[in-house]
Amino acid sequence: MMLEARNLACMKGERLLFRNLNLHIQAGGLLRVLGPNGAGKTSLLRILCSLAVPEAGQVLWNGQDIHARAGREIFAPAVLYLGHAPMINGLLTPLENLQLLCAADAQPADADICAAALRAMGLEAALALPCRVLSAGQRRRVALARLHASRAACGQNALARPLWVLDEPFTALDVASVEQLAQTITAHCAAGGMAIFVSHQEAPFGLPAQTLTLGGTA
Amino acid sequence: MFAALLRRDLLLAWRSRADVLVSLTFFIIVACLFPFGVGSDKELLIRIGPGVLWVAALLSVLLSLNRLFAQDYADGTLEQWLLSDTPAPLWVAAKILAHWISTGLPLVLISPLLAVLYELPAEWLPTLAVSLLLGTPILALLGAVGAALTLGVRAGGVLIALLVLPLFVPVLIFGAGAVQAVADGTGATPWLLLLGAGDLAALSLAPLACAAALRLAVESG
Amino acid sequence: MNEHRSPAPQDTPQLTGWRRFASPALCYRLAGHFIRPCTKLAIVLTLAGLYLGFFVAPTDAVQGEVYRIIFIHVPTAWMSMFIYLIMAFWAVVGLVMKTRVSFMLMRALAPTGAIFCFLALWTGALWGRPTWGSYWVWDARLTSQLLLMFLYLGFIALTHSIEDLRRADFAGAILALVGALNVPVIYFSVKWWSTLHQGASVSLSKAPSMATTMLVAMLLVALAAWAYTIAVSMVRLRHIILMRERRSTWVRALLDAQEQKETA
Amino acid sequence: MQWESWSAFWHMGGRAWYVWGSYAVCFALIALEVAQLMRARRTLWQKLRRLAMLENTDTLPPPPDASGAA
Repeated sequence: MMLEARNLACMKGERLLFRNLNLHIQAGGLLRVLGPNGAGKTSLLRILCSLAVPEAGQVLWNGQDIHARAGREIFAPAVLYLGHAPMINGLLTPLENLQLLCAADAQPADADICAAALRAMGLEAALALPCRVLSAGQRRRVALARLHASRAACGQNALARPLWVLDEPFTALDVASVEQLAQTITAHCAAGGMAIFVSHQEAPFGLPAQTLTLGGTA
Repeated sequence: MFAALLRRDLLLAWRSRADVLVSLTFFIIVACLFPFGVGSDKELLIRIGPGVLWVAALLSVLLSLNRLFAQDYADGTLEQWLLSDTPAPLWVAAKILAHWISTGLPLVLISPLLAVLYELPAEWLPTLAVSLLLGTPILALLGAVGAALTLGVRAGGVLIALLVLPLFVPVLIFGAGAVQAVADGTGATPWLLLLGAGDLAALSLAPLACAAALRLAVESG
Repeated sequence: MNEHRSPAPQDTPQLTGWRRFASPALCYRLAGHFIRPCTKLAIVLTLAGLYLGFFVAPTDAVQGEVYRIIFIHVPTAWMSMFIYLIMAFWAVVGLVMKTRVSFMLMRALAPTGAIFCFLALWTGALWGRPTWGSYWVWDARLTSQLLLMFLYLGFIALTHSIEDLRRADFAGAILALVGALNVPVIYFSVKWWSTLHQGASVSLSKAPSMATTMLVAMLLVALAAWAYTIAVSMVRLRHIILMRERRSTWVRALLDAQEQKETA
Repeated sequence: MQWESWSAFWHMGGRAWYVWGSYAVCFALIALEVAQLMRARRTLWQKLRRLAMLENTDTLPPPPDASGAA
C-alpha cells in the first residue's frame, strides 16, 4: 500500500498555493505537513483524499490515479478524512452520528463498538443527548471516536481504512486526549496503516514523523 | 449504507417535524389562496381545482428542496459519504427517498381533504391522490438535481426554481391532465402510465446526475 | 534556469492524435480560421434569402404579406433548438473526455442560442397577432419554445453564478444534458396538453402551403443563421480561451505580439 | 419584381408594423450581439495586459521546491 503524489499544483482562486510538489508514503509511515497559514495545507490534504482536484499533477494510490473511475472505487473506502468540519448533526445523539459515519466503512461498526469508542473518548454521559447541547470539544471527540470505531470494527490485523488524512486533529482537545489520540495514530501506523496530518501542536507519537513543508519562507 | 442513511434521514425528518409541517401548511395555504383570487363560484372552482392543487404541490416540493443537502454540505457529512464504498447514486437515492417520504407523501395524503375545499366530485379524489403519488417522486428526483447543482451557490434559492420549473412542466401537465381526463370521462390511465414512466426514467438518471453534481460541489471546496 | 517569475502552470502536455484539438492554443487558432469566412457567408446568404423572400416569393393567398415573417421565424426557431442540442453534445463530449475546451464551446454557444430563442418567440408573437388575433397563442410549438427559453436562461444563470470555473463548466454540462433529455418530453407533453384543452384548431405547425421560392428563401436564411452562429460562437470561444489561459506562455506571446503591432 | 412601388413594399399589405417590427428587432439584437463581442474584444486585450502586469509585480512566494519526504 502506497500513496504517491507527482508534481502536484494547486490554485486557490487566482493564487498559486504550491507547484511541483512530490511526496510518497508507505505502510507504517507518518507524514506531517508544515507551513504558515494559507500555504495550502488543507487544500493539499483535500487533494490527497480525492475531495479536491489538483490544478496539475496526479495522486496515485497503489499506482492508480485516485481521480480515475477505477482508482476512485478502490481509494474511496481506503481513506479516512477528518477535516475542520464537525461532521456532526445537532439533532442526532453522538451514537447515531457515529453509527452513520461508520456506515460509510466497508465493515460498518455496530452499536456497541460505537458506544465503546465513545466511552473511550470520555463521552459516557453524553451518549443519549442531542449533539447540539454538547461543547465544541465534545463534538470533536465524537468525530475522533470514529478512528477508534473503524479500527475496532475490523479487528487488529485487517485495516478498514489504511490511510488516515487528519486536518488539525488535536484542536479543542485537552492534554490527556491529545496523548490518547497520538497513541491511536501510532498503533494505526504500527498495524501497517499510514497517516498524513496537519497540526500546530506537538504530540507524543511513538514513531518519527516525516515532514513536508509548504510555501512561505519556512 | 442505503438503509443506514434512509433510517437516519427519516429520524431527522421526525425530529425536525416543524420543517415538514411548514411545507405541508404551505401547500394548504396556497390551495386556500386561489378562491380569494378567483371567487368562490362552484363551477369555476371545480374547473381549476385539480390544476391549482397540482401547482400548489409542485411549489411546496420546490420550497423544500434546498433543505435536502444544505445541512449535510455545511457540516461536512456529505464529504464522508463521498468517501464511502457505497456508490454515490445509491446513497443519494436514499436521501431523495427519505426527502420524498417527509415532503411528498404528506401532500398525497392531505390532497383529498383539500379537494373538498374545491368541492371536487368524490370520484376525482382517488385519481388526484394517485397522480400526486406518482408525480411527486419525479419532482423530488429532478429537484434534487437542481438542489445539488446550486449547492453553496450565492443566489441558490431563486436559481433552483429557474432550473427545475421547466423540467416540472411535463409532470404538471400529466398530473393535472389525469384528473381532467377523469372529469371528461376519457379515463386517466394513459396519463398515470406516463407519470409512472417518468418515475422510472427519473429514478434511473437523476441520482447519477445528482451524485456528479454533489461531487462537484464538494470538490470546489 | 531563471524561470518566468509569474506562476505559469506548465502548459497542458502535448496531446497526440485528434486529442491535440483539445489543447486551447491549437483550438484558438483553429477557431480563428472560421470567423471571417463564416461572417461573409452569413451576410451573403441572408441577403440572398431575404431578396428571394421579399422580392420573388408571391403573396400568400390566405395570409397576404404577413407570412413573410416566416423567413425569420422558422430559421430562428430551428436554430434555438439545434444550438441547445449542440450544447448538450459538447456537454457529453466534455463530461466523457474531460476536455475543458468542449465546455468552453458549450458556454460560447449559449448566449447566441438564447437570442435566437427570444427572436423566435418575438417573431411568433408578431406573426400571431394579425393571423390569429392575439400576440400569444398557447400553441404547442410556441409554448415549448417558451420553456426552451427558460432552459437557456437557467443554463446561463447557473454558469454565471458559480465562481469556480471547473464547477461551473461541469454543472452547466449536467444541466444542459438533463435539459436536452427533457426537451422531447416537454414538446410532446405540451402537444398533448394543447390538444387536451382547446383542440388543435389553432396551430403554427400547419404553415401555409410553401411555394418553392418561399422554401428556398427560408432555407437560405437558415443556412445564414448557421454561418452566423458558427462565426459568433468562435469569437466568443476565443475570448473565453484567452481569459482562461491568460497565464500560459502562448497567451503572453500573443499579448506581446499584439503590443508590437499596436506600437509599430 | 413583386411590388409596384417602394411605398407598397414598405406598406407590406397593411401589415408593415408586424413584418418590419419583427425584422427590425431581429437585426437589432444581432447587431447588439456583434457590437458587444467587438467591444469585449477590445477590453479583453487591456484586461489581459493589466492582469499580466499585476502578476509580474506581484510578490509571490518563490515556488516551493518541496521535494517532499524521501
